[in-house]
Amino acid sequence: MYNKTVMDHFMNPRNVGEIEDADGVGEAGNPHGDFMKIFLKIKDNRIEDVRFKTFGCAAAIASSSMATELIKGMTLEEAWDLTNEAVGEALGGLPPGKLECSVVSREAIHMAINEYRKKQGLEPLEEKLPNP
Amino acid sequence: MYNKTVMDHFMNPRNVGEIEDADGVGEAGNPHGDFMKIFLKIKDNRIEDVRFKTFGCAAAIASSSMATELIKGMTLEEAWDLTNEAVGEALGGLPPGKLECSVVSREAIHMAINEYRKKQGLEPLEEKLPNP
Amino acid sequence: MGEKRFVYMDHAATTFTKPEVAEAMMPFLKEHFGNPSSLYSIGREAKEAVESAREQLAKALGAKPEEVYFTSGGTESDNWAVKGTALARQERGNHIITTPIEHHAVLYPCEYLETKGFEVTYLLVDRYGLVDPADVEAAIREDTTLISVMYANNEIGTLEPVPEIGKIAKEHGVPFHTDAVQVIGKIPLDMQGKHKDIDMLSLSSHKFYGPKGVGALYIREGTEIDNYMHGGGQERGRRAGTENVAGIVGMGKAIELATANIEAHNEKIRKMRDRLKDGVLEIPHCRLNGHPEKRLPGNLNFSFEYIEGESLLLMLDQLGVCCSTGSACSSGSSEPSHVLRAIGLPPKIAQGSLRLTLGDADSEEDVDYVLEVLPGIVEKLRAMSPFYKPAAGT
Amino acid sequence: MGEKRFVYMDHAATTFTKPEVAEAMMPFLKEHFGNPSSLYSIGREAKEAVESAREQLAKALGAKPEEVYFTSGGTESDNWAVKGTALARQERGNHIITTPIEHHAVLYPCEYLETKGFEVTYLLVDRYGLVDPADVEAAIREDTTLISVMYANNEIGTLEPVPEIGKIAKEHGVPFHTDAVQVIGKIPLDMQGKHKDIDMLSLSSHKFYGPKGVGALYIREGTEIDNYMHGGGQERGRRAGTENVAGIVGMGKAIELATANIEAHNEKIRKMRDRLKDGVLEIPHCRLNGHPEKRLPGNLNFSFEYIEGESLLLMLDQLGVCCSTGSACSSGSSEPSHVLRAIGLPPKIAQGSLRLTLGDADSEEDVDYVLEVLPGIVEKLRAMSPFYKPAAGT
Ligand SMILES: Cc1ncc(COP(=O)(O)O)c(C=O)c1O
Ligand SMILES: Cc1ncc(COP(=O)(O)O)c(C=O)c1O
Repeated sequence: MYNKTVMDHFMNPRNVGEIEDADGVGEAGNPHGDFMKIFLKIKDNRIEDVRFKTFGCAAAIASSSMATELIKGMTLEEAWDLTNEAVGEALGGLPPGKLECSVVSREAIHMAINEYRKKQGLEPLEEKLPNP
Repeated sequence: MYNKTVMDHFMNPRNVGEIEDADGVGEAGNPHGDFMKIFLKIKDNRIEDVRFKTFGCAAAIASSSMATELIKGMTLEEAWDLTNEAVGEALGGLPPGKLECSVVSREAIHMAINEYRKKQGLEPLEEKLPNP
Repeated sequence: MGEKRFVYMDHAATTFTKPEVAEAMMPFLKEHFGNPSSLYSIGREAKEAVESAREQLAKALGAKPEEVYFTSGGTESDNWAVKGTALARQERGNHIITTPIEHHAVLYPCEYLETKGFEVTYLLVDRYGLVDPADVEAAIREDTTLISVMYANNEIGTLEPVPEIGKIAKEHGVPFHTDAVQVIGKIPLDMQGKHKDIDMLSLSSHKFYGPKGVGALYIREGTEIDNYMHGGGQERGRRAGTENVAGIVGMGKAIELATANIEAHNEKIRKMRDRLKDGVLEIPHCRLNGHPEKRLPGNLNFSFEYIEGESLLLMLDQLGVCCSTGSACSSGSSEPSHVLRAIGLPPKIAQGSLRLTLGDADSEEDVDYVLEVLPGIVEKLRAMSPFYKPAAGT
Repeated sequence: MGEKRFVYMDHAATTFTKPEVAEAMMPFLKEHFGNPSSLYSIGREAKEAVESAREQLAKALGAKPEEVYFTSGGTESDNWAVKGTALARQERGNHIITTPIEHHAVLYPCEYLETKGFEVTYLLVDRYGLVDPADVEAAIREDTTLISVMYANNEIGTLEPVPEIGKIAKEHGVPFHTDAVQVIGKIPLDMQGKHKDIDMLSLSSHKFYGPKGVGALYIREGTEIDNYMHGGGQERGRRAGTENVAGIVGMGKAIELATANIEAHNEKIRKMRDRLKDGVLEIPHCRLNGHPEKRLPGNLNFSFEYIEGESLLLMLDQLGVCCSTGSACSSGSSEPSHVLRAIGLPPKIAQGSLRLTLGDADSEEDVDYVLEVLPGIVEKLRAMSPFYKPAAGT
């Protein structure tokens, strides 16, 4: 069902934890019951460090781990543009129906970035509507 | 399904054949398709010899064989009273639903006996009604 | 007469399980006992085994794996196809078209539906058991919701013009089901090609050297059909019940083997069959039932006048020959079979019918043996028959 | 932590096939391949094997052999009982009584019947999942044609007061079906004695160390029920389809073994189970679901707060422990199970549920191992959970 990469990120998730003095904090939940909280350390518009906590199935935990790995070092704009599909691909694919479990990561990252921008007095970035 | 005795009487039926100058001849068929023809040689009101031909399943053939064995030497009254159950028992039992395949023997015997009695100027014997 | 042999000529009733098939099943009767719905290792293993069997079936049918649903056998597949379609389409109509020579697994669901207010047209068949596609077209009404015509008859082996009937069904927008239980490994199927107008197709593992109690229903994507077995989410929510994993794996292997080399295999069986046919037809007062050419390669169905089929069968059994009279399912009763009646055989002749169906259990020596013992048995039974009058001079 | 082991604690999902059972099946996957409907030698052999399995089942149930019908599993038995009875008695009424904690193999046939104009009452259950017989009585109406209440729940193990419910059903002249899939080999059944008010009872071989894909429906003589699988004359004309001979023979052997010594067996399982229970309940924020006493001897169902069941299950799998969250059939989805919702568990807590079901695959060492690894896994997942706040000082 899950491939080796997914199982590795599930069994040994990277970046688990909290950052006390985080620059941006976000959280998101989906109706499945998955819930994620993310903490960003930001310097020069770049994500310097990241931690997360996730309640959810193996796909949710592995996607959280992979998403945090991917955004580490990215500019905020790059991180904003990270898609579920990209996370899924980086994980070598998720089983049918499980891609949606990675949605929370994207939402939590967005919320954390905008929380940071707000504190900086910047306009929040806006959700791109999916292509029709 | 069929026991050894039935199979023996089916594979090696006794008294198969015809009697050219029979004293009584009878035949009977049932809606299943079984059909039997019987030939009696009668002396002093006793069945001295008997032959049959049967079209039908193994139960019909084995019952014909056993019934002819049983009536050989009987008085006509005794032969008249031979029941299917007695034939079935002598065969060591027939499978469920197969006892009816022996009905033709009884009917053919009755017909042959009455044919003989008629030739002798005797009243035909009458079918006993089954007990209510 | 030579040595007594064991000769199996009842492949239409059931087949032996090929050793490779039994071998493939073993691990799933032993260490790999997981439930395919379980998420842990041995559950996933079982699931993968079920899915690769599905691919084996799909490949053999020229179908997509998602169109293959596992069932408990041909009977369930037929019940599902007939009742599931009729009930799902009840609002459009309640008329079904089928034939009088279907297996009871199609006929009795139809009769059951009749008791629930459905109407069924039973097409006429000719004396060979052939359905005329023009009759199918003529029978279609506004309220027809299903056509079900078998691919090959299990008693007399007649092959129906299924692709033609499918075309007509498609033109009229009526779903078409075919009972292909007897044709797996005998007719190459291609659901994307030649058989693209078949919406549902039933098959049963034990007719092609797989285990008993497992089968499949092919359901073309988009076909309107109610679930039949309701419950757990197995088979993508379409057929509930913990999978018969070992059986499914066995069926997968069996269909792979059975369809590997259909033409060469048919050739071999047909050759034996034709020699047997010619030999048997030398027995006087004997006729072949079913179509002379349009028939399954292994099927022979004879009528012997003046004698009764069960007796013939049991005498052959005593000499080690396994065969049947009428359909296996009804051979306990000496009523003439519904198929032989439908092709117009008089009851007396229908009763003297003998079906010999050849397959992988048979060799040329088996054909020799049957040709050696059968005439004597027929003669013996005829000698007991009140109907038989030997020709003058014999 | 010691060596990684393989620990199977999911006996409610499926069981391994006992070696004696697989052994008994072998001849019917190999040389004894006859169709039980065939009249010749190898057909009769197969028939006899099926009939002696029927006697083994009858003996285990305290029933008459004629009351035992073989099916393709628990799902078919449940579908047959529910739909067969409802449809056969349609002229008397269209009201069915059942519970919200039945297996989907009962619930979904009921829902299907609802789409066809039937009305279903789902009784309330208490927080342990218990049905109150008084509620059954109160729900019976003039037009009630069936009551179906499971004997033991597959998720939380709760035992229902089935004999009492049967008595009420009998008094009101309503047929009573029970899904006994989980109780074979755990509760002695006696259809002539204590269970004389049960009209239909479902069972499934793979839950008592027999093969998958075979089961049975007990139908008391005189019960009004439509056929479900229409076709050949098998099962005395009540359940068509070529018999899964090997599977049936395996199930016969399995039920004989499973019911040979129920009390001693339960004692052994219960002892392991209770030790495991006490050990697991030492983990903080953990509760036992289901009834404290009225439960299956091998069943444990826990809720761990702050974590999600699938994650827990997969981490246990990585350490070699097989178990499930909710019912095996729905474990692909992390929706809280219908049973846990019906007993009123809040969704978040229901999601952190873990079912451990002990059986013959387990030893005291397995219990030790689970007690050794489980707390660490729970702790690890909680450490990742945004909901979990460790108590002050830890
Ligand atoms: C044409 C046909 N359809 C359906 C069936 C029923 O299949 P099964 O015995 O697997 O239930 C059979 C075999 O008995 C058959 O020959
Ligand atoms: C209580 C209950 N009923 C019915 C079933 C269905 O049985 P089967 O899987 O044999 O179809 C199960 C098992 O999944 C069960 O636990």
